Amino acid sequence: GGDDEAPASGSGEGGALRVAIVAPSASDDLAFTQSMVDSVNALERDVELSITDGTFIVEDAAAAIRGYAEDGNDVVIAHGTQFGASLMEIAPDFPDVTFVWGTASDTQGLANVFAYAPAADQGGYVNGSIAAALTKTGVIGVVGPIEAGDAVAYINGFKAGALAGGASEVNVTYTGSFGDVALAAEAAEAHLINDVDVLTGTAQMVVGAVGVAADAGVPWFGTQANQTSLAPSLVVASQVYHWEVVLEEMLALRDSGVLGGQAFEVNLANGGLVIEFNDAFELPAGVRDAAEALIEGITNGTVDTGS
Amino acid sequence: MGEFFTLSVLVATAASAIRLATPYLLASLGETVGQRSGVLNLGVDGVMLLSAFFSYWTVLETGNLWLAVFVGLAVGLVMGLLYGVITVFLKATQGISGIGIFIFGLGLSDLLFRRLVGTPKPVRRLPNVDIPILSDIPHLGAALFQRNLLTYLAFVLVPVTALLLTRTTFGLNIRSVGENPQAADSLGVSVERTRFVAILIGNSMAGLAGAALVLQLGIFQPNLTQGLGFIAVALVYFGAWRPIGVMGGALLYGLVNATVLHWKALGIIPVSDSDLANMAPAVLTILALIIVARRVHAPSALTKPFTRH
Amino acid sequence: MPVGIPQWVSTGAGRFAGTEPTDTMGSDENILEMRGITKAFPGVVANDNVDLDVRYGEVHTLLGENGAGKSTLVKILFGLYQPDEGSIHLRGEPIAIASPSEAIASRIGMIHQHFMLVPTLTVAENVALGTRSTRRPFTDLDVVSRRISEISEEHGLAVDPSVEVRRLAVGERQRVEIVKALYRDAELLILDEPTAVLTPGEVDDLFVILRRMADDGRGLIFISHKLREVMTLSDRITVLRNGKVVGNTTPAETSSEQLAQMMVGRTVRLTPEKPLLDEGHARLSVENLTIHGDRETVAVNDISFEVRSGEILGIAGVSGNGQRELAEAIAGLRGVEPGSSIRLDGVDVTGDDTRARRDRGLGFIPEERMRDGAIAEFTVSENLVLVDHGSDRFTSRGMLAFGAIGQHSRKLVDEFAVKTPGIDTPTSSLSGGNIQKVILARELSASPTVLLACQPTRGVDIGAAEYIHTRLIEQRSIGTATILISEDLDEVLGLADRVAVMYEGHIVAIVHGRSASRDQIGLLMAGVVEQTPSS
Amino acid sequence: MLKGVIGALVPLLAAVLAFAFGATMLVALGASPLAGLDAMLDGAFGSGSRIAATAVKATPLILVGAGITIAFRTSVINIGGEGQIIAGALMSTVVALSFPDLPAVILVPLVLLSGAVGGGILGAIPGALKAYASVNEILSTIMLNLVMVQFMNFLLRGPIMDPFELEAGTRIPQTQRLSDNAALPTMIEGTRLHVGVPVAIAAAVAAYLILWRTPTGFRLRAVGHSPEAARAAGINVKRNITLAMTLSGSLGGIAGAILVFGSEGQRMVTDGSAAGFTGSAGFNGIVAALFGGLHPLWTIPSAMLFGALLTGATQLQRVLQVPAALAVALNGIIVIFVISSTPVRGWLQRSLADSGLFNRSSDSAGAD
Ligand SMILES: Nc1ncnc2c1ncn2[C@@H]1O[C@H](COP(=O)(O)OP(=O)(O)OP(=O)(O)O)[C@@H](O)[C@H]1O
Ligand SMILES: Nc1ncnc2c1ncn2[C@@H]1O[C@H](COP(=O)(O)OP(=O)(O)OP(=O)(O)O)[C@@H](O)[C@H]1O
Ligand SMILES: [Mg+2]
Ligand SMILES: [Mg+2]
Repeated sequence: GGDDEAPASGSGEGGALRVAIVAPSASDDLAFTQSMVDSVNALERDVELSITDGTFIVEDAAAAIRGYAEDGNDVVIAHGTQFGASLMEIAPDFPDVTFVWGTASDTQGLANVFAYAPAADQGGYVNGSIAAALTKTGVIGVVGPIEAGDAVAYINGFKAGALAGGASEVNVTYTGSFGDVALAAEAAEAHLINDVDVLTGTAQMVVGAVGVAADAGVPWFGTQANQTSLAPSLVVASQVYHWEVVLEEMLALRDSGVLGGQAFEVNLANGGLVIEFNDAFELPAGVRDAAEALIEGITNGTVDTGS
Repeated sequence: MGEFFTLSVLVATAASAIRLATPYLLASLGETVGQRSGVLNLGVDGVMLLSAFFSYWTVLETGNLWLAVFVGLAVGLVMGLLYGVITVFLKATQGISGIGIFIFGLGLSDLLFRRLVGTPKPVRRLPNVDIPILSDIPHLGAALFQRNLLTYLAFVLVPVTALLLTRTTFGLNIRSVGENPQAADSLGVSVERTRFVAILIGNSMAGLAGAALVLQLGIFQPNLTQGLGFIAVALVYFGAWRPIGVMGGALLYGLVNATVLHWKALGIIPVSDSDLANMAPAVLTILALIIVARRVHAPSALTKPFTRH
Repeated sequence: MPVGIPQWVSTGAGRFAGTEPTDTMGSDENILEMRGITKAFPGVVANDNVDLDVRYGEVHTLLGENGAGKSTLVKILFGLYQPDEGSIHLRGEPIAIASPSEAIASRIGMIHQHFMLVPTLTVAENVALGTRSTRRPFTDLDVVSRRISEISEEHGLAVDPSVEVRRLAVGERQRVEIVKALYRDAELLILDEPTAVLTPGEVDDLFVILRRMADDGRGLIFISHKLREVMTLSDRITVLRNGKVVGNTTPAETSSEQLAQMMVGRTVRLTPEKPLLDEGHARLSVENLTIHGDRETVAVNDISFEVRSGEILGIAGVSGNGQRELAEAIAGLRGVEPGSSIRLDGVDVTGDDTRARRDRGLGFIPEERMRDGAIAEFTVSENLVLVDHGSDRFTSRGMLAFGAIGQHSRKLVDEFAVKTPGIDTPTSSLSGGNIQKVILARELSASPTVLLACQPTRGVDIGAAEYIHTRLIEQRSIGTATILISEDLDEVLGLADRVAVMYEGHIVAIVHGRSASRDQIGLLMAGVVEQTPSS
Repeated sequence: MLKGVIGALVPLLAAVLAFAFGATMLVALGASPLAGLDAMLDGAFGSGSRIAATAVKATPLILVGAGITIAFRTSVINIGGEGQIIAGALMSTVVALSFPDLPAVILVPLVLLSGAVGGGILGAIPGALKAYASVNEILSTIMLNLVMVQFMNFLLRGPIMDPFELEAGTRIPQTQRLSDNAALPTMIEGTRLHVGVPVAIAAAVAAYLILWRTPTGFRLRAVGHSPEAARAAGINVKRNITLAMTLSGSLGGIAGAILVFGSEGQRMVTDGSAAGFTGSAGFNGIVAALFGGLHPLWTIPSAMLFGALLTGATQLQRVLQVPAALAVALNGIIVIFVISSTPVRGWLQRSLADSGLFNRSSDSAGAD
């Protein structure tokens, strides 16, 4: 192990840091994977980035992770909870490489692995409370994929926020698929017929639901990435993951010779979670202020998101 | 539970079912024509993906929905030419060629999307068109007669396909080459030409199905169909190679899916049982076949390439 | 001579271009002249320099052993195969027939050895197929149906245009085939073994129709293995052997025996010799057997009989009177109604499956050779052990013992004189008669105590038929009880010790083979004579 | 002689054409085709560990392919590979969860066996439905694939979900890390080559032996060619149809167990879709089987070829940064080209023979 010796700042051309991402869905999915790609691109230092995306299969991802390590990348980001077991095998073989793994809340005891996770419930709570302020019927709809991952955290937070904000009902439909756009669209239709007048949803298949919301003129809340482009006049706000906040911390540690062994969380407080409002959507007076206050409250711990 | 039986929910469920059924119906009808001529096409899903992508891209670039429908049809036709040459003239094994087409369509549509579009961008969706008078029928009108033109087309194509198969000389040729190509050949019916045209029809309809899917949603993403084309093939077996039966299958499949979604929205199905409920369409389809227990008779020459010697 | 260059195109055209027809070419008596036709398939020359003339108004018979090249010759005429060499003149003009549609356009019609019908279509649809509709793009089935009715009346061919072909009996299907040809106004009609699947009555009806068509001035090419039919119907006869023409004759100039000799190249005993035997104990007993047919009708109605060791019981009857169902029930392929009983050597096997019955000594030669009797894609050897592959003889430690199987197969191929390149040849490439020998070899080599033989010589040439008959008689002499179901009355009368006649699911009579006459049985089969069954 | 050359050349030419197509696409994507080919070869065969990875990738394809061969040879179209893999994986997972402390010598065979049982059950259902209720197997296997996906999600997020996922509330559909005693031993240290690979090869050999060397296989093939003749010979057609699907499914089930305990991370995990767990091996296995001419032994190299394509594609994407979809499209093109070339080959050979270029007696044992 070369832990006690600080590695060179970067092995790429002109000393650029060589970073690789291995991720389960498309790098421009307007959701989970894109959030990481955008974040790495937002890093302040010079980065030479390689991406292997659309690799849900653990076996293929493992091959890619190992390949990137072999190729001499400085940092390999394994952007998927399911890749953890592979890291257990691979990371010890490459003690000079920093592996970044998420979403995960511990490093499995590996010295050259950093872990990260989002407090997705926080943004969900904020989105939910704004939604409660917008609904006239009091009924809010959620279109989820399968009940798993940060989708659950977001949806639970959203539900808590909406109910705390005065909504009478939050109906959640899990379609059973991350990919079935048609089912997501019909799930949104089903909500609309049941008095829902505000919608949110998560994962890449929600593009179908956003279309339905847009046609019906119903406000939409996004998560994971900024979804304003899907319905420019109806997306109220998106919870956006800014992983760069924790990535910077990890890289600083690496510069100081610590290659891993710590877990990070992105949240509203550290700026890793940001509620990005769509200025084209005119919020009623006071709602935005209330939301800002809520963010403030969550940040300083005076508001409990209930999870 | 009672909430489900309010008229508005029932109407919405029916509308959902019809929307969901439309791509299945178009693709299955086309596959019916092909199978009746003796050609199995397992590539429907791939054709749908390609046509869906090109339709989507056309709207994205031109904003013209009807051009997009036409493009979807044309892509289906081109894929039909390819599949026809492979299976009818080169006499390649149908099962594997179809899977080849599927894999090709899956990959190419994904690749093109990533290159030409990238991040999903919403496009205009097919507008609903009210049919005069009929759409004013209380409740029923809203469910059935305020749909988009491709949906109407799909249902109009049911009797049209039935007529084609049973009342036209070309349909007679299709049925004969699917049952006993040797006999048809001995009477001067060109087995190859008949099958080729049937494949073109079938793939064009798969192309329309892809267009219908994407234009109803107004968005594309890789593997948009999620295996829809394979279910469409299965529905041909369910419908016993009859357009009306295929329509029944597509509607049943759409209705069960729609009902499950609406029950979830209403909380009738709790989130914890969501996965089990999602099995319903497939399980019911199998059960329906067991119960009906028809001794359905597939076209005898299905999947068999024809050679005179 | 180099192969592959279609000589007949150039020579034919050349001769026709000349103004003077030779005395054999272009004679206006002949509707068809085929000259020097040669056609080779990998490994065989199916037609070797064959000549054939057919006159207007005649029935011209092609006769020959299985594999002699009869079907190949007529398929060339119908555009299904292209000849390697040779020329064809039709109505005096040279013609190249590239496809069946060209043949049809030239008013050639063909009734194939295997029916060319689409079973799921109606009669009218089958007839209309490939013709021009008056209401294109729609079909004009009403017009077609009317025309079919006219043809039916004109030629005495009763068919219902609206019924689906799969619902028709074999004889009716044949009539549809003929209507198809007449509808297309065929002037030269080819009939490849049209009688192989017909009952005696149906054959008589068919011959009336064919004769009338010839009298109308059409030319008919007729192929059959049944010498009695050939002698009855033909005007002239051409005999083929190994792809070559070995003789031309007329019924007046020849006899069945001579024809047989010409075909096979040696003397053939047309009526088998059968020694008298003492009757043994009952090996198969059938009591109160009632069977439902496919259409929920009663196909076999409460029949009882026994077959004894060393006895051949013939079952005669017009097809469709329950023989098929009876055979399937005895074989264990079809369920029977409560109260029925089938015993093999005294043991009740009514509830047993085919496997169990075979284990009790039942041998079974199915009626439909290529569907039920053998697996075309399997090798000769595999078909020879199709029944017994799992027995201790042919397995060792759970695996197939190929040594033993090969040895057994070679022995059977020799013993039964199966004409095949080897035991590993796919069965599909054997001629019909040889496939039948494979089945026979398989069933007889298991030393059955009860043998159920259904139509054992259908479509088989007389040489092979003679051989099969000899083996059946041999089996009888070693004590096998045989049930022979056949529509060939000559066969039944020649072989059976007793003949049971079936009519509408009943056994209307059981008569002794020696005392029975053709006419008497013919009448019984038609249900004319009422007679109480005797044992 | 010339015919032999044609026989070899035509499929090769088809493969070359397919790669030419791939090269064109690479150029269109702004990448060098040579570099692409190099990356693919390097990814698939570049080192011992990569060859091992290719073999590991081919393993489920070999198993599913061998199973498909058994079914197709019995004339049963098994499109249910995906569901059968999942069933086998679930069954073996449950067993490993129930008996985590059994010694490896018992537990490893036990999980493989339970995989076979799970897959076998899922094959037996459509088999029996076809045999005894005339339900078309194409329909039922496609539908059962859909059912199994949801059943998998149900189990992985319910009864057998990783307790940690429940606790953390993330609810990823996955099990906990399963007993190490069930892990398929690695065969060559430093590579991913595990015991599943020889197990798959042995299964393919067994499938071959069953089909062509045993009475059971004889009966299956007899039923496949002619159910009527088989029945008249005393073979129980319905039982054999069910048996064929059961065997076919059980091989897919073993593939499922091998994915969990060998190829993937010692736990069952999905993204909620079938492919998320199987990597579409249930479909690719059909392709491998058909590509191998429905012969279990030829399925092995055929599956290796597709395994190499898949691992090579990962490298292609990694090195040249082209979308993985390119490899998928290429995969499809190869299937299409090569499958179309087979009849062309026969046709060319025949027409050359007809034109007299060949001495006819040379291929007909001198019978002329
Ligand atoms: N398509 C073919 N390919 C290869 N060989 C063939 C083909 N058709 C016929 N043969 C062979 O040509 C020879 C003549 O066959 P043909 O069918 O003409 O005989 P046939 O006289 O009609 O016999 P049968 O009385 O059994 O009908 C046989 O050896 C047969 O095996
Ligand atoms: N066709 C056969 N010929 C000889 N023995 C057979 C045959 N079929 C089955 N057997 C024997 O009967 C016993 C039971 O067969 P087994 O259960 O292995 O096969 P199976 O799958 O039931 O086949 P089948 O469909 O023929 O009944 C075995 O000892 C087998 O060798
Ligand atoms: Mg013949
Ligand atoms: Mg048995």
